[in-house]
Amino acid sequence: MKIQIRTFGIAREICGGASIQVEMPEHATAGELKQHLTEQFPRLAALASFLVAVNEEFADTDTRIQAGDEVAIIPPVSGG
Amino acid sequence: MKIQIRTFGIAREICGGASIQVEMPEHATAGELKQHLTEQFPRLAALASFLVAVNEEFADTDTRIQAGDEVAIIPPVSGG
Amino acid sequence: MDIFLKISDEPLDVLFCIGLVTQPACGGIDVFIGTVRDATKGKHVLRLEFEAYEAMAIREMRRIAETAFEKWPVQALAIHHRTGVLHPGDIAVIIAVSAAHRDAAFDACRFAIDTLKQTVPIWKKEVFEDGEVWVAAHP
Amino acid sequence: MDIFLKISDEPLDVLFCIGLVTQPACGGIDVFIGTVRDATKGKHVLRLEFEAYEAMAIREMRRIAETAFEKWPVQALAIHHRTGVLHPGDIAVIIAVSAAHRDAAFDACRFAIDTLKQTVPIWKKEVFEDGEVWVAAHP
Repeated sequence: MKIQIRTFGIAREICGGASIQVEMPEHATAGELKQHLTEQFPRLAALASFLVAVNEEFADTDTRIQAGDEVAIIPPVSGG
Repeated sequence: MKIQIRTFGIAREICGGASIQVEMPEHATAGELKQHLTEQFPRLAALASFLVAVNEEFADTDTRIQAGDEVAIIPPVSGG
Repeated sequence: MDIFLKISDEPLDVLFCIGLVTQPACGGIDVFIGTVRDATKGKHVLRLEFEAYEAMAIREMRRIAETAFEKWPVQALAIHHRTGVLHPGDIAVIIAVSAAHRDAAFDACRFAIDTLKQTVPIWKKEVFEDGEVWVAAHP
Repeated sequence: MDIFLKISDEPLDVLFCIGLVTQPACGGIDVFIGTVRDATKGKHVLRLEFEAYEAMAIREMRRIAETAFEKWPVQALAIHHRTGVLHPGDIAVIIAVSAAHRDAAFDACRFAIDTLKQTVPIWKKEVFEDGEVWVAAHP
């Protein structure tokens, strides 16, 4: 399935756009997506951390992603 | 010596004026003044506490009072 | 060590206090605003009457500020206290503290209001429909 | 449970936030104001650029506020966060918390800013004369 992923902050710069599309197997987990992203964008691995959000919630490693979900890469936050 | 004493809050009401005069021996201490005041105004003894200030500083029991010092009765504070 | 102290029977100004402590190197400002509640222990409050032993109160406020500067890396501290007759909703006290980092601002602000309530010679009388009481006067 | 949340690229308004949380029964309001420092580790800051994942940031801010209401007897809580380009002295965030008694206001306000900095998807880039850096991005 194709997943549209929003990126923010340094992840937007690393991924080269505010939104990227990746191809993942059906029922892929957030953990598998993170691994895929790290391989495609090795500079993500150098971050202090990065998380995946699914439908505006932080996802656990085993959270399953459905086609059509709102998915985002969340690099270390620094608001305030 | 005559000591002029400023009073505030409930102490002003108990002593019946914003300023009272008491007669004390030379070199009297703040502790002796407190005792004198408590005898003259027994309702002061019913307060949660009261302190004497000499020259705008909280006085210890053995702080000596000189003629001309600025003396005040400080009932429990409740600012803020 | 920028310390701004005031006791006034005019309404207090929050933005003015914040302006006093704002500095280019400050990253966090903590502001405490003490307001007059409309009730105490379920009894409706008509008004509060504050009085201060002003000269001594300013000295004690300065002592609080200087202690805060000794204990925490704060940049500026303002304490403005109101006197006279206040009604529910009015501001009785404003404490504003700036620091490069927020922990110092929070710690110093809380220390300042906690200590002010213990040591600064200011008194308030609560006036209810059926009487009045000097706060904290009796055990 | 009065919660007021905003993410905006317009300047934030401290008095407006205080007004949002002011209630007749409140006796204390704690306000934290996060401002842009003119220097980080000795380097002059030209500007900060904030961006937010807005919908999720509002969700996380609501979670913080709801947790604060569970943990402390607070009356109202406002979190306003700025986005876009900010310069030294500008306000990046305002958190205002009202409560009947001050301890709850202080505790909840500090909890809110501490947690916001850990969980709310907002990012800032510091721009210096000789480069720029996404804050906290790298170990």
